[in-house]
Amino acid sequence: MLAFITLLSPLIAAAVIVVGLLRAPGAASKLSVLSAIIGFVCSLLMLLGMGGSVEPFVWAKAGSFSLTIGLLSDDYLAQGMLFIVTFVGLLVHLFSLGYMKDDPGKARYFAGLSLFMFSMTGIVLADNFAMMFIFWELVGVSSYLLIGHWYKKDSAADAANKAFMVNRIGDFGYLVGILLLFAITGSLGFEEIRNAIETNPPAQGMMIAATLCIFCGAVGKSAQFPLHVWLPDAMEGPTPVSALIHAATMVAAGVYMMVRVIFLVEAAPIAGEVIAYVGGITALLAALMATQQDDIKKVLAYSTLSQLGYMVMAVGLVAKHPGSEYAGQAAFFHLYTHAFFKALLFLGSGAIIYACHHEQNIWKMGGLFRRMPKVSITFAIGTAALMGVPFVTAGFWSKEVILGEAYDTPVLFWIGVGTAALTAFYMTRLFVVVFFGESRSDHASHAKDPGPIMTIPLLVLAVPSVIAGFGFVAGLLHIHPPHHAGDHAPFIIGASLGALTLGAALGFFLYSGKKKEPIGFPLFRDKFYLDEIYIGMVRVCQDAVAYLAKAVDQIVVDSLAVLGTARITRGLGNLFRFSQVGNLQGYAFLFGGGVLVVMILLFSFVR
Amino acid sequence: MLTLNHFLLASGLLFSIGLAGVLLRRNIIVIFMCLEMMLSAANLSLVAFARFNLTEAGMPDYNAQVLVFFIITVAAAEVAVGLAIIVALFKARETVHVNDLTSMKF
Amino acid sequence: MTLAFYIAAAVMLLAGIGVVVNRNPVSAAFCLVVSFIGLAALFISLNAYFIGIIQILVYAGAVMVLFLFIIMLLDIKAETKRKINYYSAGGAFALVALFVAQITAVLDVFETGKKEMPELAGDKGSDVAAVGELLFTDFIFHLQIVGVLLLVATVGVIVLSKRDAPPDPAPDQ
Amino acid sequence: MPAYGLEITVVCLGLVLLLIDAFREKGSKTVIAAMGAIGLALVLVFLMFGSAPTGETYWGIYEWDNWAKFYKGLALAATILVLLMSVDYAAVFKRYTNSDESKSGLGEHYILPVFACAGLMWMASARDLITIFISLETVTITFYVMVAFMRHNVGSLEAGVKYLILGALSTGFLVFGITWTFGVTGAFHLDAIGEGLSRIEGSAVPALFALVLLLVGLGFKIAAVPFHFWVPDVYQGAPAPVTAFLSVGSKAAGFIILLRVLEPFLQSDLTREAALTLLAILAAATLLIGNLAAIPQTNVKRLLAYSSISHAGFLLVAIAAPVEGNPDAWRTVTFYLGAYLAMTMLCFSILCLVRAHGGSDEMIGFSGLAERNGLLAFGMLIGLASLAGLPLTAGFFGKFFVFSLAIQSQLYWLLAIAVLGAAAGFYYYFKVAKSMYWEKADEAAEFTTGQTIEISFATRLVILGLVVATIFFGVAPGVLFSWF
Amino acid sequence: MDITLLHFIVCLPLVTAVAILCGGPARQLARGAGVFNALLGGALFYYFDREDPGFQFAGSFEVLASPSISFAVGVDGLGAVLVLLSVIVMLCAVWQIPRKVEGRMDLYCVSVLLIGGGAIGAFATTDLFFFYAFHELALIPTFLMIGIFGHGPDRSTVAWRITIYLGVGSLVLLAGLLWLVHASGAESFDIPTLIEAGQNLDAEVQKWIFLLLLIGFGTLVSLFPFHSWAAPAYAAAPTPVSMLHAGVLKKFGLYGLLRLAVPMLPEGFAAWETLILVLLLGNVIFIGFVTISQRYLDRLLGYSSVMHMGYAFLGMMALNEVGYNGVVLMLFAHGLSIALLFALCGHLRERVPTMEIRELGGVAKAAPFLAVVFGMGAFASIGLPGFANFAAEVMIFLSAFKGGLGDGGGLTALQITCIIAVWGVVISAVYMLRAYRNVFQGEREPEEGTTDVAHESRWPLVLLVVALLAAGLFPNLILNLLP
Repeated sequence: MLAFITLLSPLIAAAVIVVGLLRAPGAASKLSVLSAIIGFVCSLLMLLGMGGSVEPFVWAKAGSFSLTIGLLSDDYLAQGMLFIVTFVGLLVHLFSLGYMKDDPGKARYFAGLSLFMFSMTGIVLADNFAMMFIFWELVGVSSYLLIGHWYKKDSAADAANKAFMVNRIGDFGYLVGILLLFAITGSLGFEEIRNAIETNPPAQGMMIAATLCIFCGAVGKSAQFPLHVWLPDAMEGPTPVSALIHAATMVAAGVYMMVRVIFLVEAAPIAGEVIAYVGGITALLAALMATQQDDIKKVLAYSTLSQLGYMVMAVGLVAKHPGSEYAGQAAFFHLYTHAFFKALLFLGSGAIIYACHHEQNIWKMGGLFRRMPKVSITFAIGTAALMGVPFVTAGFWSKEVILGEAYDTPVLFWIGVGTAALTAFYMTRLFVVVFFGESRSDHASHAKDPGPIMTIPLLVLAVPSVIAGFGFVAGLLHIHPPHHAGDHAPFIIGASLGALTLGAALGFFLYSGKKKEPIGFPLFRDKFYLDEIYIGMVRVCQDAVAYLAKAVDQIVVDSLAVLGTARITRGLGNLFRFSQVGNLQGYAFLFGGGVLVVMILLFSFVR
Repeated sequence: MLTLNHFLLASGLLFSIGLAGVLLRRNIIVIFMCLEMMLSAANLSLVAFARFNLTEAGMPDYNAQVLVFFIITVAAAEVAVGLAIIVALFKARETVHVNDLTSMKF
Repeated sequence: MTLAFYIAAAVMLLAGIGVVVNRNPVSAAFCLVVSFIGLAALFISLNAYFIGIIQILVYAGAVMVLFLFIIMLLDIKAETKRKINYYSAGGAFALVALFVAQITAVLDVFETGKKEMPELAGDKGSDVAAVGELLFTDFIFHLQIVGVLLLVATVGVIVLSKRDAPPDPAPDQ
Repeated sequence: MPAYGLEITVVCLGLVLLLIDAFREKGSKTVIAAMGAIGLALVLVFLMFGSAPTGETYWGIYEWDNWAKFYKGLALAATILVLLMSVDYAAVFKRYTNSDESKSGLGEHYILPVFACAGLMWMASARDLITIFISLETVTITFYVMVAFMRHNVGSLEAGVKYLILGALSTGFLVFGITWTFGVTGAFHLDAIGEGLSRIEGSAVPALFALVLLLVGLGFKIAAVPFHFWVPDVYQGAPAPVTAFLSVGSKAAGFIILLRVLEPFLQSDLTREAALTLLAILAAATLLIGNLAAIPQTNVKRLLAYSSISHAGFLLVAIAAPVEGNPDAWRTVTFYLGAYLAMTMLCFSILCLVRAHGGSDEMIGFSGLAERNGLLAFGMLIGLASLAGLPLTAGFFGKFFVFSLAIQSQLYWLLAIAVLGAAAGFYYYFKVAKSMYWEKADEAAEFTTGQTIEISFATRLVILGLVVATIFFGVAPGVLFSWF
Repeated sequence: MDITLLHFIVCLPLVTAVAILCGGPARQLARGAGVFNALLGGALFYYFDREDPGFQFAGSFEVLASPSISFAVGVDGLGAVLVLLSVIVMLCAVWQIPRKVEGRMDLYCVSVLLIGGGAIGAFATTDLFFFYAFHELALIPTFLMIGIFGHGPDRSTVAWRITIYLGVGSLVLLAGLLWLVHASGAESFDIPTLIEAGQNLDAEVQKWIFLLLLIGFGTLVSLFPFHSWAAPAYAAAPTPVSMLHAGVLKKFGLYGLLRLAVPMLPEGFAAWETLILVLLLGNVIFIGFVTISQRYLDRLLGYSSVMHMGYAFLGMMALNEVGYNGVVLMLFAHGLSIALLFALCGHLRERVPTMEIRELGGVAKAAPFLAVVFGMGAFASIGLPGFANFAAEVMIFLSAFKGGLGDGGGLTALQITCIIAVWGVVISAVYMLRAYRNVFQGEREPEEGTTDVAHESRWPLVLLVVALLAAGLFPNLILNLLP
C-alpha cells in the first residue's frame, strides 16, 4: 500500500498540475513538493519494514498472457534505492522552490519534476522487465521535458533531443535484451527469470547476447561510453534537475537495473568482463575530459560520468567473484554515496550559478569563498567526498570497495587509481578556481549566499556525504559492501591515497591564483572529438541512408514501378487507340484480318 | 462429276472476290456493290446446300430458299437506305471516297 | 451439266473480278449485273428457278438500276484520279488469299461436300409453289417483319433525302 | 393474347405515330415522343404484369421464356429512355437538319426507335436463324438511318457510312455463317442445330467454320474485338440518343442472340472446348483493347464507346466461363445488361443535356458541371461509378458475378486481365468526374457556355429515377434477379 | 430482421449524407451526426458483453439469395474496437470541417460523412460483400476531396494516384475474396459461415488466395512496396479526410487480414512468411529512413503512418494471442494518434505559411496549446508509455518471442525480423522529435500574428489525447473487448 502511495502521489500531482494548475505556479509547486514529502515519508516507513506486500495490477491482458505492474515493496535493494530517490528528490524539490522562483514555466517545471519522481519510483519498484521498461521510457520522457525546459533556447532544445535519441539507442538494446530473455525463459519477472536461469541454464552464447543487450539499456541511461555524449549536454536543463536526474538518480538507474539483474552477469561472465571494461574506459575518459572543462556544471557532469564508470565497472567485476552473497553491492554502495555528494555538489553549483546570475564559466567566478561561506563549506565537503578523502568522507569508502573488487584485474585496478588521481586533480582545479583568488566578474564580486530554502538542502546533504560511508549507516539501508580486498587493503588504500595526494597537489599548484587556463589540451577540452565523430556517423549512417532511401523510394518504387506501370498501360492504350485509324477501308481490313485470326485460332484448337 | 464442293468453292470464291473489292476499292458505292456480291455468294451456298441435302421427302429444304428470298429483300432495303445515306453524304461533303471520311479516329 | 456449271461459274467469278478491278464505277456496275446473271444460272442449275428469276429481276434489274442511277446522279469519277496504294492493296490480296485458303481447307475436310447432286424425288419445277406456300404459312410472321423492315427503310430514305436550306456553315464534327 | 402480340402492338404504335406525324404538320413534335414513350411504357407495364401468352412458342420460332421477357423489357425501357433523351437533344438535332420541326424529320426521329424496339423485341424471342437474321436486319437498317440522321452533320454522316459498310460486311459474314450452319447441320432452328451437331462424324472444322462466321456477325453487334472497329467512330458521330440506343438496345439484343446461338455449340462436345477457348481469348482481347484504348480519350462519347467495348469484354468473360449444369452465364450476362442499361442511359441522358445546353461532347465541355447543375454532375458521377464498377452501384454486381464465374471455371488468367481492365476503367471514368468537379467552367469557355443548366421536371425525374435504380440494384440485386 | 444499435451507427452517417444532398444544412448536420454517432458508439462500448466471443448487436437483411448476400451487421471484439475508433475519429474529423470552404460545402460534408460512414460500415458488417462495398464507398469522395479542396500544387497527381492505387488494390482484393468464397464452398458471403466452411483449405489454394489478399489488403494498408499513394495523399488531402483515411480507413486492410486470413489461411501465412517479413521490414526500416528525409511536416506524418503499419504486420505474423491483441491495440492507438497529428497539422497549416520543417520554428511561443498537444501526439506516435501505442508495440514485440527460441536454440526468422524492426523505435524518435524541435521549439520567432488554437476547436483534440491516454494507461479497456 505504501509503495502504491509512493508511486502514485507524484503522478497525481503531475496530472493535477497539467490539467488545472498550469496558470497557478504557486499552488503547483506546493502540490509537487507535497507529493515529494509524501513519497519520502512513505519510503522511510517502508525502510522501517512497514511496506507490506501489494497485489500486482494486471495492466494489459492478452488471453492467458498478461503484463503486470507489481511492486517490490519488501525488497531491500528497492527500499534502499527508493529512500535515496525520495530523499534527494525531496531536497531538490525544496531547492527548486528557490531556484525556479521567478521562472515563467514554473508550473510546467514542477509537473515535470513530479512526473520524473513517479517514473523513477516506478523503476525502483518494478518487479518485472515490462514494468521497468515502461518506467524506463517514462524517465526518458521526463528527462527530455526537463532538459528542454527552456525550449526557446536552441541549445536546450537540441540537448533534450540528443538526450532522448541517445537513450533510445540504448533502449533499443535494452528492449531486444528483454525480448531475448523472454524467449529464453518465457517470462518477464525478475524472480521468474532468475529461477529459470538457475534451474535450467541456457546456452552461453544466447545468455551473453541477452545480458549485453540488457546492459545496453544501462549504457544509455547511465551514460556509459560510447553513449555518454548526452549527459554533458543535458546540463542545459535547470541545475536542480541536473542534480536530481543527471547526477543522483536517473543516471544511476542503469546501475540499479544491472544490480537488480546481477544474476545475469553472473550467468554470463564474458559479458561481465565487457561490462567492466566499458565502465573502466568511461571512468578514465570522462575524468580526462573533465580536466579541461570551463563550465562548472560540465565539470560535474564529467565527474558524474566518471563515477558512473566506477559503478558499472563494479557491476562487471561481479563476474570475477562468482557465488558472492552480496553481488552487486559494491556498485550499489557507490551509487548510494555518490547520490548524496553529487547532489550536494550540483545543488551547490546551482546556488553559485544562481548567485552569479546564471554565470556558469568558472573563469568568471573566483573568490567566492568569502562571499558565500555556507555554500563554500558544503561544496568543499562534497568535493572531498568525490575525491575520496580518506576515512572522513563517504566517497572514500565506496571507492575503496570498488578498487578492492578490481584488485584481481590489474588493468582495471590501475585505471581506477588513475581515475581517482584525475578526479582529485580536476576537483581541486574547480574548487581553487571558483572559490579562491579574485573575483573575475561583476556578478561574482556581488555574489552572496542564497536564502535558507536553498541552503538548507545543502546542509542536509552535507551530512550523509560525510557519514554515509560508514558501515552502520549503510546498514540502515540494508547495504552490505563486500570486502574482497582482504590482505591487500593497505596497498589499495595506499594507492588511492597516493593518487589523491598527487592529483590534489598538482591541481592546487597549477591553478592557484591563475586568471585563465594555464594549460591547453584541446583533445580533452573537445571531448576526444567524440561529438564530432558521432555527428559524422549520424550524417553517414542516418541522413545519407535516409536520403538514399528517399531516392530509391522515389526512383525505383515511385517512378519505375508505379509510374512505369502507368506509362506502360497508357502506352498500350495509345497503341490500341492508334489501331483506330479512322479510315473505313482500314477498318474493313482489320475486320477481315480479325476474322482470319479468329478462324485460324479456332481451327488450331481442333486436334 | 459435280459435287457440292464445286458450288461451295464457287460461292466461297465469289465471297472472297467481294471481300477483296471491299478492301481494295475506294469508292463507297463500289464497295457497297461488292458487299451485295458477298451476300449473293452466301445465297449460292445456301441454295446449294439445300439442293444437295434433300429432306426425307426427297426434295430440297425450301426453308433455305425462303431465307434466300428474305436475304434478297433485306439486301434491297439495305441498298436503298445505304444509297440514301451516300447521297446525303455526297450532298454534304461532295465525295464518296473513303479516304475523305477520316474526321473521327483514334 | 458440268460444262454449264463451269461456264456459269466462270462468268460469275470473272465478272466479279471485273467489278473489283474496273476503276470506272459504271463499268463495275455492269460487271456486277453480268456476274449476277451467271449466279442466276447457277441457281437455275440447282433447280432453284424462283430464286434464279428474282436474282435477275430484283438484283440485276431493280437494285443495279438503282446503283447506276445514283452513280449517274452523283457523277463520280474521283477514284480514277487517285493513286493506288500498293501496300494496302498487297495486304488486301494477302488477306483474301488467306481467306480463300481457309475456305479450301474447310472444304477439304467437309465430308458432305464430296457428295454428288442427288436426283429430286418430286416435281422439279414445283419450287415456286413450295416457296410461296411456305412464305404464307410458316413464314407469314417473318414476312410481316420484313414488311416492317421495308417500311422503316422507306421512311428512312425519305427522311434522309429531305431537301432543305443550305446547312449550317460551321458544322460541328 | 397471342405471344407475338407485344411486338405487333409496338409496330402498330409506330404506325399510328407515323400517321399522326404525317397529318399533323404544325406544332411541336415532342407530342409524338411523349406518345411513343407512354405507349411503350404501357406495353412495358403489360409485359410485366399482363398475362403471359399461353403455349411455349409460335410455330416453334418464337420463344417465350423469362429471358425473352426480360430482354423485351430491356428493349422497351431503353427505347422509352431514348425517346425522352431525344426530346432533350432536339435542339442539337435541329441545328444539323433543319430549324423547322416538321422539315427536320424530328417526328421520324422519334418514331424510328419504336420500330427498332419492335425489332429488338423480336430478337429477344428469336429461336431460329431465319428469325434472327430478319429481326437483326430490321434493327440494323433502322440504325443505319438513325445514325446518319443529322444530315448536315459531317460526323453523323461519316458515322452512318462507316456503320453501313461495316454493318453490311458483318451481315455478309453472318449470312455466310447461317448458310454454313445450315449446311453442316441441315437446320435453322437452334434445337435442330444442336441435334445436327450431335450427328456430325468426322472433322469439327466445318462446324467451327460456321461458328466463326456467326460469331463475326454477332460479335459485330456486341462490339467484341476484333469486330469493334466501327464502335468508337460511330458512337462518336451518331446523335447522342442514338448512341445510347446502340450501346444498350443493340448490344443487349446482340447478347441474347449470342447466348442462344452459342447454346447448341457449347453443348456439343464437338465444338465446346474450342468455342470456349476462343471466347475466352476474344474476351481477353476485348477487355484489353476496350479498357486500355479508352485511357487516352478526351471525348466523352468516344470514351463511352470504348467503355462499351470493355463491357462487352466483361460480358464475354461470363460467356466464356460456363459452369456445368448452371445457368450462371445467362444470369450474369442478363443481370449485367440490366445494370448496364441503367448506368449507360444515365450517362447518355446527361451527355445529351450537356450537349444541348451549349456544351460539347468533349470532356472539357463537362468542366464545372458540378457548379452548372449539381444534379447532372451527381448523376453522371453515379453513372460513371457504376460503369467503373464501384460497389453499391449496379455495375459492381455485374463485375462481381463475372469475376465469380471466372474463378469458378478457374480461368485465372482471364480474371487477371479482367481485373486489369477494371482497374484501367477507374482511370478513364474518373477523368470525367475530374472535369465535372475539379475544373472550373470558365476555364473552358470555348467548349461550354458556362451557364447554369436548367432542366425540366420530367428530365429531373428521369435522371433521379436512373440514379436511384443504379444504386438500388447495387444494394439489392435480388430484385433485378427476380425479374428473370 | 432485428434492428440493433449497430444499424443506427452504420446508417446514421449515410442517411445524414443523403439529407445533406437533399439540401439540409451541411455543416450542422455533419456535426450532429458525428456527435450522435459517438454517443451511440459509447453505448456500444458500454453494453458490449465482454464475455461473449461471438458477434453481438447482430441483425441481417437478405439482399440476394444465391449466392447468399445479406446486409448483416454485428461486431465481435475486433469489430467493436474498430467501430469505436471510427466513431471517435469521425467525431473529431467532422469538427475539423472549416466554416467556409472554397467550393461547395455540402460536397465537403457529404464526402467526409461517406468516408467515415464507409469505414464504420466496413467494420460493423458481417457480410463479406458489404465489408468490401463499404470500404469502397470512400474512393470517390476521397478523389473529389483531394482534387477540389486539397492542398499543394501536385494535388491532382496525388488524387489520381490514391484513387487508381486503391482501386487496383481493391480489385485484386475482390478477386482474392471471391476466390476465397468459392474455395470455401460456402455459397454465402456471411463471414462466420464462411470461416466455418473454409477451415482446412487446400494448402496450395491457400497460398495463392493469401497472396491476392496480401496484395489487396496490403495496398490498402500501404504495405511496402504498395505504399507510395499514402503519404502524398495524406499530405494533400483536406484535414478531415487525412484524419479519416489515415486514422480509420487504412485499418481496413489489417482488419480484413485479421478477420479472414488469420482464421482461414494459416498455411498461406506460412507459405509467404519470408516475403511478409521482408516487406514489413521495408515498411519499418526503409520507409522509416524515407521518413527521416522528408522536408515537409505533412508528408512526414504521412510516411510515419505508413511506417507504423509494419508493426501491425509484425504482430500478425506471430499468429498468437499476444500478437493479435497487440495488433488490435495498435490499430486503435495508431488510428487515434495519427488522426490527432493530422488534425494538428491542419491547424498548423492555417497558421503558418509553409509546411517545410526547415522554414518553421518557435511556434510553441505563439501557440502553446498546439505545441503541447502536438507533443503528446508525437510522443504517442513514437510509442512512449502512457499512450496506447506503447502498449501495442510492446505486445507486438513480445508476441514474436512468445513461443520461445526456435529449433536448436537459435532465433527464428520472425524473431530476427522483430529485432531489426525494434530499431524502428529509434527511427521514429529521430524524425518525430527532430520535426517537433524544428517546428515548435528553438529561438526562431514565428510569423507575426500566429495564434493558438481557438478554444472551441480544442475539445476534439483533447478528446483524442484523452482516449489515447486512457487506452495507454489501461490497455485492458480495449483488450477486454477481445475474446
